Amino acid sequence: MLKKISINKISELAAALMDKGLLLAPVKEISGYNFVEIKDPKQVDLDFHNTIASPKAAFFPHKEDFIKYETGKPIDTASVVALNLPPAFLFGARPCDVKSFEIMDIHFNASGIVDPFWKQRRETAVIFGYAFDLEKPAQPEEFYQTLGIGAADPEGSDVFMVKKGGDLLLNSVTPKGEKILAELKVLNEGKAADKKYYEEYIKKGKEYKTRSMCLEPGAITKKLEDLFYNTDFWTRVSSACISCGVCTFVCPTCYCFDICDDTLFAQGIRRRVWDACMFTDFTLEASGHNPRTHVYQRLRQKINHKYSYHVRKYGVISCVGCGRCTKHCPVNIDIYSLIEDAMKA
Amino acid sequence: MSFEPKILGIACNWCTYTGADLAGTTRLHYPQNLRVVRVMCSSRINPSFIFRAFQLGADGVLVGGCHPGDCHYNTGNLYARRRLAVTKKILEFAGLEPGRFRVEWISASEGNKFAEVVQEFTAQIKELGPQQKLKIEQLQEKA
Amino acid sequence: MINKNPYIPVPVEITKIIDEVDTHDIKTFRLVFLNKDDEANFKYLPGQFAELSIYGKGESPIGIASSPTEPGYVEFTVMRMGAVVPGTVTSALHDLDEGAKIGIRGPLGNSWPIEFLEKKNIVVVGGGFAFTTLRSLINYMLHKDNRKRFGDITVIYGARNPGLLLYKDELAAWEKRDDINSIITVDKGDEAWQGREGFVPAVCKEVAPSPKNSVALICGPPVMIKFTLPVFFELGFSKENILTSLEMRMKCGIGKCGRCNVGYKYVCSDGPVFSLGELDELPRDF
Amino acid sequence: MTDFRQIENNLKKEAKRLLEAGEVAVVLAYGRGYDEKHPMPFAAKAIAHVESLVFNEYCNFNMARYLMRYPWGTKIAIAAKAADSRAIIQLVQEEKVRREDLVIMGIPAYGMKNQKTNEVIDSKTTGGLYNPVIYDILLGEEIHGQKIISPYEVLAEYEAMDKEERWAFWKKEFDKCIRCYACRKACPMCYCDPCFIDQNKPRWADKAPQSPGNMMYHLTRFHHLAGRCIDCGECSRACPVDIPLYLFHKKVAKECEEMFGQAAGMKLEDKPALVDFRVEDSDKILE
Amino acid sequence: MSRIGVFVCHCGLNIAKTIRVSELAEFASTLPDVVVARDYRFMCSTPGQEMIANDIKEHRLDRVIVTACSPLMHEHTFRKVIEKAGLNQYLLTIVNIREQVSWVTSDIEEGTAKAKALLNGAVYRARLLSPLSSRVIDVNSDVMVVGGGIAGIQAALELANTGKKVYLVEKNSTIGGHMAQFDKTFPTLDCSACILTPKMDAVLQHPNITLMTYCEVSEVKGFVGNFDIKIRQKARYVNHDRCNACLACTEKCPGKGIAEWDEGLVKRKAIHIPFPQAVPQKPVIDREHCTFFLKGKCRLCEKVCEHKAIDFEQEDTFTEIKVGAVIVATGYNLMDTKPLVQYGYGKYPGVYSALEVERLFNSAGPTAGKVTMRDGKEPQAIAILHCIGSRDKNNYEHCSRVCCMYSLKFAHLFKEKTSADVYQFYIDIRAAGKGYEEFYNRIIEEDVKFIRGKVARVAESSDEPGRLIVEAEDTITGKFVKLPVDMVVLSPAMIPREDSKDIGRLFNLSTDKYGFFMERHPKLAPLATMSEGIFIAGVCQSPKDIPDTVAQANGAAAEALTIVSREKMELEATTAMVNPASCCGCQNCVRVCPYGAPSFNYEKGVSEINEALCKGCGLCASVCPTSAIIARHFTNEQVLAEIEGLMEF
Repeated sequence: MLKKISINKISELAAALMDKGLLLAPVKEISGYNFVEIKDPKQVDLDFHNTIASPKAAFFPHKEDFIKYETGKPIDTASVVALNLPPAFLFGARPCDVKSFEIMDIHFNASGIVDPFWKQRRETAVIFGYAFDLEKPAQPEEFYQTLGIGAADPEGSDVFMVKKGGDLLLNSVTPKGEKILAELKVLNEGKAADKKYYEEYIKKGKEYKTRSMCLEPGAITKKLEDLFYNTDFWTRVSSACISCGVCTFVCPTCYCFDICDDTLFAQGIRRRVWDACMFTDFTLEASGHNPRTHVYQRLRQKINHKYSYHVRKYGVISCVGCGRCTKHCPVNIDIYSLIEDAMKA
Repeated sequence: MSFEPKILGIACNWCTYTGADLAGTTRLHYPQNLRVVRVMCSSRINPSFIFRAFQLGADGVLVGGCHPGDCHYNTGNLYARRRLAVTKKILEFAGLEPGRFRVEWISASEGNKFAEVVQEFTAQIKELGPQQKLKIEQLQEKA
Repeated sequence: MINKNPYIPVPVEITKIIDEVDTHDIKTFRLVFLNKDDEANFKYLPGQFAELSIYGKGESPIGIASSPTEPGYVEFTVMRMGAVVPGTVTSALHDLDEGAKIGIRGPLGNSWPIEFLEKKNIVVVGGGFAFTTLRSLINYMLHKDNRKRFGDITVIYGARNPGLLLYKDELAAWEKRDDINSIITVDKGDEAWQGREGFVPAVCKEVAPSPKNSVALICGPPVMIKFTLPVFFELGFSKENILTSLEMRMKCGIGKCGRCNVGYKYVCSDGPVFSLGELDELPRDF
Repeated sequence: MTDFRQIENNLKKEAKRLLEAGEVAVVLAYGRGYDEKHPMPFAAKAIAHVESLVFNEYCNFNMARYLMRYPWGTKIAIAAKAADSRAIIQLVQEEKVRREDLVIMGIPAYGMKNQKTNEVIDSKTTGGLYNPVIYDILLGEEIHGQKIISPYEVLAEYEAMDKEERWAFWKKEFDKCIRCYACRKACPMCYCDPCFIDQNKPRWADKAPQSPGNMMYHLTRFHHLAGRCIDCGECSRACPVDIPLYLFHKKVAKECEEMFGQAAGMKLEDKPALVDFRVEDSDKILE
Repeated sequence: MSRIGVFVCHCGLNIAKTIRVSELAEFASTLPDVVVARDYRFMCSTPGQEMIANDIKEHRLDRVIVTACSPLMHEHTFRKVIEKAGLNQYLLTIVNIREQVSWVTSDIEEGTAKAKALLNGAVYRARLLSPLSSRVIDVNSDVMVVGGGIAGIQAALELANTGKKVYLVEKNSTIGGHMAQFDKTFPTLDCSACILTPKMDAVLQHPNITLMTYCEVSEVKGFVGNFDIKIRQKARYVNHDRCNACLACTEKCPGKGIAEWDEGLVKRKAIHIPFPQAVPQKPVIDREHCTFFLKGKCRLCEKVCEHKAIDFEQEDTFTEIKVGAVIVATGYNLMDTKPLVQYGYGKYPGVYSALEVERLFNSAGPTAGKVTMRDGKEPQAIAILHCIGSRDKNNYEHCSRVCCMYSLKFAHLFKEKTSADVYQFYIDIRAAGKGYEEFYNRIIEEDVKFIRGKVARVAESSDEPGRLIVEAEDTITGKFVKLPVDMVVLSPAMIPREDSKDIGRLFNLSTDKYGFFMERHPKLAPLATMSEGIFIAGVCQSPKDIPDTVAQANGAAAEALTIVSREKMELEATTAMVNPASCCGCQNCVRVCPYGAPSFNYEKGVSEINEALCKGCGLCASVCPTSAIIARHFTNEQVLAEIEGLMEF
């Protein structure tokens, strides 16, 4: 089902979605765009390239409360924080970010114990994917082509959106998407020309150039395994790294978290909070022992996790080439160059 | 009911705390809004104690130490003076009312000064009203 | 509502606390489930662990020390962690009294591979505090319904001194049985000590268990492991037949939080029990 | 001012000479990044690395950040612009490095730009200086005659704000914080490991990126850097959500300079102001 | 988790009048971890104490909170109580609801509310308290006494007589100090040398005293019970082991130096003993005035010395000693009055300083005890000026305490030895001491003239050349006095030794604004200092007369003895410690500690704290950015928890 709406009426669409549930959409903030929960439909702004942080927080918020309790009270007075979510709409996610949800699904949803929070959020959400603007060149940091992701890949979205001049074309990809498109009265029917434009756009998206190299998961895994003990290599590539958490926090596929108890007077909450393998205390044990004390060990862990461990464990590279880590790295470490380097080493 | 502020006092063991005791011994009455924590020296005060106190809902924080030169540990309060001065500037620039944080040198013999300072400071805090900027209203749940 | 949320602990009561060692920093806690359903759901095998949880303090992953053959409770032997600053959860646990109620989340991780062990001779080597899940296994194997499923059982257990041996009553009971060969040693005895003196690797060499149809399960401090492994290699044990249990900083215990990996394996969900063969495939450095 | 290309050549020349002569084991300067606009901090340890050295208007990095990564006593050559040289002085004061182990390659420069915004940062975060305070070698000619702007001039707007307005401003800024800790990790003075905020005993603040914890983290960090911040602005440039931390640091630095009569990182023989005192310090500072 | 007992005291009505104590106890029992809460009329009474002890046993309490008077009153009492009942004493918390609540309010609502808040804070804090134990260290039984004046001599003898080994360190070549310069002592007028020299000799002879003259302390390390001290023996150029004190050398020596002992009134030889009764009575060479050292030729002393004791090659040597306690008795100087140009000292030969006059009276002095002035004449009129530089806002505000009395003594001696008229210019006469007022009265009767008024100026007489005019306002008559005299005696301020600040630094003693050493407490610990194991005696602490000095010396000896008579001692338990895992190596602690307790271990890259030096102020903990320093009993966690508890209600 193909629908359309004029981009300058986007706030009407937003309002319609807000009537049905939570709407997460790109909003221009002081320092750039981000997905935020929309309070005012006028906030929604599709004139962005990509957001600072990835939209993973829609399903895996920075902070998730598990249990509320009061210290000094009997243990059975603790209450599990209910997770009754209204339907949510993630509006405007770029294809590479949509791809990241599939990768995260494997970890949270399809292996071993299922993470109930991720699962429920994923199930209740409708994803409106949004093709990159093919007229404009890719950002220098981006390299999703390397990971086999096109600039207009609709896979993974429930509804996929393409910009056509002043219009936004919305095509349903899944039954869930079809259902919601059918319900949205603010949309107009797409014409045959729109349909053609849409299909060509998707095709063109495959050719859209970002930085690209030939990266076969098995090969990079093997290469990284061989390189594992090459301390010289890791020390060299990590020589600029300052071990902050920017790359992991903006990354769409980083999922490490910490579980902690926060208290105020007698109230307490057990919650999980994002953590980063780049932090020095990430692996610090209660005994005081820390297996990763050097910067190079932490960077090695991060790279291996994405390009080797994840491949060994789940069969896919845990990176979608969105380039956020490179763009926001305070010292301009470029994961793409690093992988290139590793392949050559 | 009128506003009864919560005021945190942090007093050094040797001068201000003893001075506060003296105020008691001489039965000098002052408002009961001040709750004193005893530390050995005003230099023990970590600036984060003060930030935390405001977060926990203190409407004012009063620090008391020995007069400069009279520190039981020779120079503790001279360091404290610098550190607390910086603390005050930080709070001010963050936008907290300057009057909510005060440092006073009160010796062991200045029971009357202690009572006066508490009286005056309490009145000042009442004037300023409840401190709501840094205070954590409740344990933050969903963002 | 989510059923069986894996992050939510269930309540248990501490019914018994045993002060295990002279230094009073290791205690065994016997926990009884407050709800029957929770108990029924807590089906475990030796070698698994659980997250013990104290609200306001946090959680700590602890190996299960009791055997599933002992119904009605689970036991955990906990060391108070931290050299200078005590570990938050373990020290809070140590401050508890019998009757206190805490949370438990589990069972977690894999277990000693029972099926693999069946019909084989079992050599259990333990050092110091790292004996808790081995004790679980020994008691499991010694249970009258299980004993015949396993071959000879040899236990070599050592501690720095007699006061630091765990489960002293059980050790004594094992000595009396003839279906288990238990060898207890200490690095340095005291006046009252009548038993063996000597380091675990040396004792292993002396006892020289046969590798034939045998599996060795080795847990202990790094130094002990370092010197014990060569002894077993020399005796002819293959890497596939030497098992150990790893320790890492864990949080979620279910392979989600991403911190306890060794190579591509998560210790909490893929382990904690690994054979040396499996470990060989993983990086030695983390 | 010597042009950046010439400075780059001089940098390469000197780095080569120092490494060749074995005078230093490592040269801390700037290397090629994934494009012109994104150079990287770079540690040249061999003559072969020298060719990768670059210098352009985006080389903002304060290389003093990396000094502590090398074992005590390692001979290090370090490229230092004005603010960076102050960081080095401050670190020498704090005995984290020894002056005699360093060859400071001073870079007098203006017109340096923020990579993200392309904005010239001279007036904002170079402490009002163009020339390094201390150096062994100069990689370009000293700059004279360039207009000196007080480093504290940008504060006027914020100082003039009403306290309610200022509170609203900072609250909004700190609420953005995602606690990635890039600010502290980019800071040459924040060498603590573990940072107080990572402590478990006591837990000074929640780990979650929420207002109270963010406030505690930033306010305490300002205090820890009081009298030590050398105004390089790395914290603000590192911040992925653009919190103008440098403004607060500047304010604290300004107050410290006024109260204690000493600016951070200006003299090797100074003592960090908050672990020092003078008997004649006035009680006025508490008012 | 914890098992806390709360005990609320009524203190009769002292507390109960403005706090509802039973309500407070009830409130306490609702707080988490509180297993028992009681109130009682007098907690500090025997039944009250027993109640606490019983509850500790019965309820297996592991924390006790006593809600009563100030901890400064009864903390010690209750610590003993819980210690006896088997609990570590540091698991006690006192909540001060008397001095800081019930006595400062009349409103029972307010009082009860505040008491609850304070109690809640205490409960929060109590949960986090940990038992502390004091470390026990071995104590070295030897003592070092620095300064060989009367204070040092007295302290050394007292200690030596108890069997302790004493090192007496003196920087001059003889012991004796200022007292050896005096002729007579007030008010008894007994001869100073007669009472002092036997003591000096006793020091020399005492088997337990190692006398170290011409020595200076160059380094002090360690801490109470275990000081490591380095002493510099200055080169004497005379081998004292060989010298038999024949003093033939001093006769032949051509070098001339200033006789310090005679206040520079005469010259002495380059090789010399300071005065005839010096101890040890062996000479030293004053390098600055020795012809050989100045010109490279002479060596007369070497030639006359039969015992080959002269050794021009001698160099400073260092000795290291270990002691358990130290007594600092470094004495005083008189203020240099030259800068006070109005009194003309140094300008007019007729103006004398007090110590110079002492030497004039002394039979061993430059004039062999005759009062003749620099011009050789006997004065006809003498003015003695009190309070020169002391009790003076522009110079030293303190009263030098002894000037009044020695000025009276001078007047008496002048009267005795000359026929001069003696005038005293005083502000007021301070004669507080045994027999002092009587002495004053006696001098009044000796026809000494007292003029109450501070002298404004001493000028040369224009009429009679060589005579001096003393100008002052007589505040009794209100008239301006211009008195012609021959001799003016100044009584200058007693001030600390010029190197007192250096000595303070060496021993970690603080000094007051003048440079006198600070006692730990002006009333209750006048001899102890902030540095544990280091005591002060005599005028280095403040101006005083001989009896007070001797009393202090005895007191300091007794204090030192309380340390060195023990084989082991307990150290303060509430010290700071470093958690090396969290130390970032910033060394802030090392920079700020007034006691030098933290030091940096470069090998490990972390700070370490010598607990024996730590006084537990907690400064290091607050400057530690990583919270690596744990200030025991006042840890960050404990203080934060207490704040949280105080702010809850």
